[in-house]
Amino acid sequence: MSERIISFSKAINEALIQEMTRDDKVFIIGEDVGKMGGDFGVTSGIWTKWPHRAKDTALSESAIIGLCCGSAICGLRPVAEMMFADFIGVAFDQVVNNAAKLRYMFNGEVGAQIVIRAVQGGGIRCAYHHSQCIEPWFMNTPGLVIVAPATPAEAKGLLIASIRSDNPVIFLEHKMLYNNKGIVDEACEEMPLYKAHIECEGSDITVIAAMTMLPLALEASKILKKEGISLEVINPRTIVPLDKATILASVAKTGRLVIVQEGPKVLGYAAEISAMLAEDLFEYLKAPIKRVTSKDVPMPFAPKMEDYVLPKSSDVLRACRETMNF
Amino acid sequence: MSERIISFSKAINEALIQEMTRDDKVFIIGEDVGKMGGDFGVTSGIWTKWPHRAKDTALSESAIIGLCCGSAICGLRPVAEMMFADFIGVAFDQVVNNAAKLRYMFNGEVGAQIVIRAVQGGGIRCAYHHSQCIEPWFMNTPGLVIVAPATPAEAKGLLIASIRSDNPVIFLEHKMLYNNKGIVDEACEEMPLYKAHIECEGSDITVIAAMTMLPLALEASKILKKEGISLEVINPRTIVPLDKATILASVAKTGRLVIVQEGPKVLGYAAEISAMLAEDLFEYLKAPIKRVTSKDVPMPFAPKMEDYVLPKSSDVLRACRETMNF
Amino acid sequence: MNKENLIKLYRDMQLIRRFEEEVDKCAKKGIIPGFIHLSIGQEAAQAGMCHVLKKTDFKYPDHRGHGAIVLCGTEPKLVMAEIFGKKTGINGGRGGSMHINDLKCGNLGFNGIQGSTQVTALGTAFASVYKNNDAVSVIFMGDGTLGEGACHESINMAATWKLPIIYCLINNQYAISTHYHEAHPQKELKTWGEGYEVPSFRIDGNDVEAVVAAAEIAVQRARDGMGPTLLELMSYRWQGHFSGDPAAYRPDEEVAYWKAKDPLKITKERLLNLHGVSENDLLVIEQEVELIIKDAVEFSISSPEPDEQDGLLYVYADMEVQ
Amino acid sequence: MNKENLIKLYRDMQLIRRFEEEVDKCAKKGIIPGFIHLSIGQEAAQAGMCHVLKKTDFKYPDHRGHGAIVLCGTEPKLVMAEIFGKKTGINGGRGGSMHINDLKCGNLGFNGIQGSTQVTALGTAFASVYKNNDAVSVIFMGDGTLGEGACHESINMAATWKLPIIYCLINNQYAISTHYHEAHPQKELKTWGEGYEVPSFRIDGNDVEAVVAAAEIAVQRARDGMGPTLLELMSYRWQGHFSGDPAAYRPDEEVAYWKAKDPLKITKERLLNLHGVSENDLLVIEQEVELIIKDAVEFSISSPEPDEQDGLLYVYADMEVQ
Ligand SMILES: Cc1ncc(C[n+]2csc(CCOP(=O)(O)OP(=O)(O)O)c2C)c(N)n1
Ligand SMILES: Cc1ncc(C[n+]2csc(CCOP(=O)(O)OP(=O)(O)O)c2C)c(N)n1
Ligand SMILES: [Mg+2]
Ligand SMILES: [Mg+2]
Repeated sequence: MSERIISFSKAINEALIQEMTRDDKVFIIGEDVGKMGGDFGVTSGIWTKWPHRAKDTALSESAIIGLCCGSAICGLRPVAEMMFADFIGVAFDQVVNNAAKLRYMFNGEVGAQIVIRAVQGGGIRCAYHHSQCIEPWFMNTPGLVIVAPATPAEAKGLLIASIRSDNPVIFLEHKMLYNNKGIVDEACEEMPLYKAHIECEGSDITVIAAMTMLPLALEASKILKKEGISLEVINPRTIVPLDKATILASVAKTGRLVIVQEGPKVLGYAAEISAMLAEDLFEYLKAPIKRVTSKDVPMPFAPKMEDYVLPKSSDVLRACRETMNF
Repeated sequence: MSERIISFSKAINEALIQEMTRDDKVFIIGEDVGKMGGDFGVTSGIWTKWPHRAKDTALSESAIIGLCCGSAICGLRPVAEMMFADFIGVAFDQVVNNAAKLRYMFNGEVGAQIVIRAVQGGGIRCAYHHSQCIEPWFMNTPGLVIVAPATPAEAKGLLIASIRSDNPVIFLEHKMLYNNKGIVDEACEEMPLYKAHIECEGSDITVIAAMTMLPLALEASKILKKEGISLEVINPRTIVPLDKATILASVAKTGRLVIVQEGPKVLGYAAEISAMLAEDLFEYLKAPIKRVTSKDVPMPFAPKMEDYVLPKSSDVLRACRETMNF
Repeated sequence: MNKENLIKLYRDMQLIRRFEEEVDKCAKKGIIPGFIHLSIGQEAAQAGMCHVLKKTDFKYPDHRGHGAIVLCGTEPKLVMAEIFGKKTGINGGRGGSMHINDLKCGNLGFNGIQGSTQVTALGTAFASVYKNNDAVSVIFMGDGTLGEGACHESINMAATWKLPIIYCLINNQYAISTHYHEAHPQKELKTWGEGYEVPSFRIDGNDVEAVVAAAEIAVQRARDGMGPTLLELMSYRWQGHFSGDPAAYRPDEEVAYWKAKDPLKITKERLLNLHGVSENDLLVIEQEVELIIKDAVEFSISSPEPDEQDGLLYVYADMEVQ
Repeated sequence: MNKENLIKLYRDMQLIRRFEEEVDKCAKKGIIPGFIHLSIGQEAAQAGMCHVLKKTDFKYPDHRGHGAIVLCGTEPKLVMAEIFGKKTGINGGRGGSMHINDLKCGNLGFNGIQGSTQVTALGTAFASVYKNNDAVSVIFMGDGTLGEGACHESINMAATWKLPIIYCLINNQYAISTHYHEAHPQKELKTWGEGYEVPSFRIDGNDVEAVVAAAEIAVQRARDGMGPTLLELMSYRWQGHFSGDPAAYRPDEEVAYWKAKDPLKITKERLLNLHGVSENDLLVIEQEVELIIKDAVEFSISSPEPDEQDGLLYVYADMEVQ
């Protein structure tokens, strides 16, 4: 394994180029993804290589997703970019009523093997229309897969797997991760979907944390170790469907669960994990299941307010300590 | 109190007329809500009375909700109809990024005092684009209120309250309830939002069930009484925000909870209730929290398949018995 | 148009008419679940458009699309059985009247959300360009559906990229109860297409020969890489919005006027008067159609209901739903 | 146009120019959070449109709308402080550059989702009709935003109902990196409006007098109940999409061409050459503007940050968020 260190956004770029090289049915589409290489530079270099497979569009998100669905019917494998995940709101119908249901509507004959790369999350001071976490909008819709990488290696491996998947995948790219660096194998192939990853083993509390929340959990695990509290940190990697087996096994062992989630609390994805546990593993639980989340407000602009709304390290520590002392 | 018996749809019609009579800032808008009186006949008679306050529109759901938001800024109180709740998908952005955030965006100066009547749910054999339950699409968005009447009296009282509310309200009308009859006071005024209703008191299991699920729960309560199991059935009436106090008090008493919900299980609203309880009332719980839901599939057309997908009475009974025998 | 083609089109229209009449009857008897949108009166628009298309073309019939669907190539009885929600239906009863697909013959009549196929068609059309083949994508739509924002995103992109799409807008003048002049500002809806510099034509949609002529031009332009065309086919639905809708919102004279403009009658008269076809020749055709319809209804009625668990199939490519 | 008005417009444009230049500087210094879209080069379009509007009219500036916003009536320092995310900002720092509202003067510049104000404006315009008052609603939008389906739903309804709306489309020729001819089929975007039978004009958006003349016609039509008008104001943003964007996608000559067409320079020359205004008269104005800008920046820098809990306010009308 090579020790090559690249950024999260570079990892995505590599995955795209790798898959487009391998399979000429793959193309990218979105606003400014071609000539300019994407608003965040993630698709740079692709248009130069394959001008006809890197389509710059008008500001027409419904058309983008609709086009993806139609081309998938013809066997293509589109990768669309939502420059900011929030904009998927104007294409919501296309995701929920077209992409998600396409296989069902077509009797299994074809499906929407599309990837929607959605740049989401808070932290860059761009307020309520450019900071949302969109997974709760889609989780109740059968047919969709939602993937949430936390590291460059995951970004590359999971994106490759998502492109190869025959299901429609919403691929969440947290914008605060783009510049994060990590070891990524150049020859890296797919990393399995639907599999959570145990980031560190522990015996007292299971902590589930995805994307930018993972570092908070890992930090807490270091700090709490000194207090004699041992965290098992799980990175779900895929949010729908959840890797129930891994999560259940962990909580069966620890008996305690804290879920750290960006985004408002009410019906965020932490609710599903919590409900799943309260249903299936009740007898193993030693303490209430805690959800550490953003505050239930639109994301405000000013840095101080935004920081206050987002989950913090101290929130994770407090939740874990309370859980332990229950 | 009069013993007048009217249908659920008539109750809504009365509420609209009553509020439009009282307050000339109220108007209705939607596809075919005027001249024809609505696809389900719910707005009949309004256009004749107030042709300028009953606006038939083009098939433009985004424009409908956008117009509602703009007119709310000017102090009006629009009531929009989504002929089928599923169509709100094409107006999702307007609901989530405009209506829900309007008060926040305007510093509290104005807000979106609009009601979106959304005709939802399965049972009439019209397949996956005309049968969905939409509350999970919106629950993670702060700023919205979601109301879910189960009876004609609730339909009338809660709609009046929703129209008078200064928040944007998604008012769920389950189409299988339209012909249900019940006692409704002609002079009926508002029924408070954010308040759950205890439909029958009991001591063993709390069962939460809204809209068409309520009869299933009540039926189960009768059947199980004979087996010596006493259900406390709670009708939430408002789904966001949930009446936490009533629910917690009940489960604190019974120690057991079954939630009956139409719609796919993954991140349906039952997940939020379950997570809330697992967090706040853990020490009182005597058994796993059960969710009885639809199956996790798009709604199929054929009656046999649709019936199979929807939650059934026997599912509720089984869940309650398992809970009791845990 | 030569006699053979016109006879074939008469047969196609007769097939639609009789198919829809039987659907209507069965719906009213209560043996078809759900609700049904009938295309009686609009046969010429559907038949004329389908006439010029190949199996490899992508057809997007809408909610009022049974007619186009039976002409796409799927056996009528499999369509009928789908409308009945039977296991033998082309989609196993999962879809019903509003969702009838058959990819083998390019029938993509799957969507119940108005405006959705408009943007889906961008994808099948884009794929034709991407793969460099000559398939065109035809969107059947109504006047009311033009209200959806997706129509704009669709034609804007199609026109910019010169995608092989035909907007086959059957203007039957109403969207449920709303007349198109109440919902749209244009005197003629084709004006809308001109706003995108897309060649746009208003055609008598009850004159099947006029429809074929226009459709041929539109399809040729698409196959030649010249981009989309908008055809506004003027027509009328004889019935209400759905089977059972009394349609009190329409003046009686208007209905009478359009019933007099019956596309089948017009074609029949031309065949009899201009092409020397005999009443008997047509009777033979009508009887042939009758057999197909009778067979379709019997097949549908006698077919088994789907297994309840069939509703759980085909959600994910690689996972089963429990 | 008379001298006084043209001088006033020169002052308005100078205010925008200098406001934006300072925002740019502060953004590059890192004392403004988030990202910023500057309207330098588009002053005439904004100033000309605002010139003909009343306080009671509804103005919908877009993401590139600081210019229109400071002309709507809100004190520039309150706008600047909002861009800085300070407690003293007009929206308490909750909104920032893309979300600056001030209902008192009809400034509804609140939306960061392109296409959204297009349909919101239907509501303020509808309210004018409902309440029978003369307020018009003006949507500022870019060429790229025209891609959104909401634009279609908006103009379709506005034209059908003859709502008092002005589509003030500032065609600066790019949506981020995408030229309007790459995203739209029309040679001139005004053609789009004609598809709805909406009077549509392409105007030199850098000629403030031409903008005012067209805006007056559009506003008068709206106030007279004649429905919407589309104005396509040709202009150019001197900078990239956001402050800091190198905008490598644009040819240097194009940028040079448009910088030569500087709306301030054009107006200044007219004032000097045609209206007998002296350089010194203009210097006085520029200095007056300078004071406002200086004050705005100082005020913003010295203002306190909001309390962190301010972000929890105003979510519901009747409930507090914890
Ligand atoms: C997004 C959406 N909005 C509304 C509807 C409900 N609806 C179905 S058909 C229809 C009228 C369509 O009118 P038109 O396009 O003229 O077709 P026609 O029924 O006349 O054939 C309406 C309002 C829908 N299915 N989808
Ligand atoms: C629905 C939506 N899609 C995309 C964006 C991202 N975005 C913001 S401005 C912009 C370009 C807009 O171009 P134009 O309308 O020409 O305005 P300009 O920036 O040139 O002033 C884009 C793509 C957005 N904010 N909302
Ligand atoms: Mg119609
Ligand atoms: Mg532009």
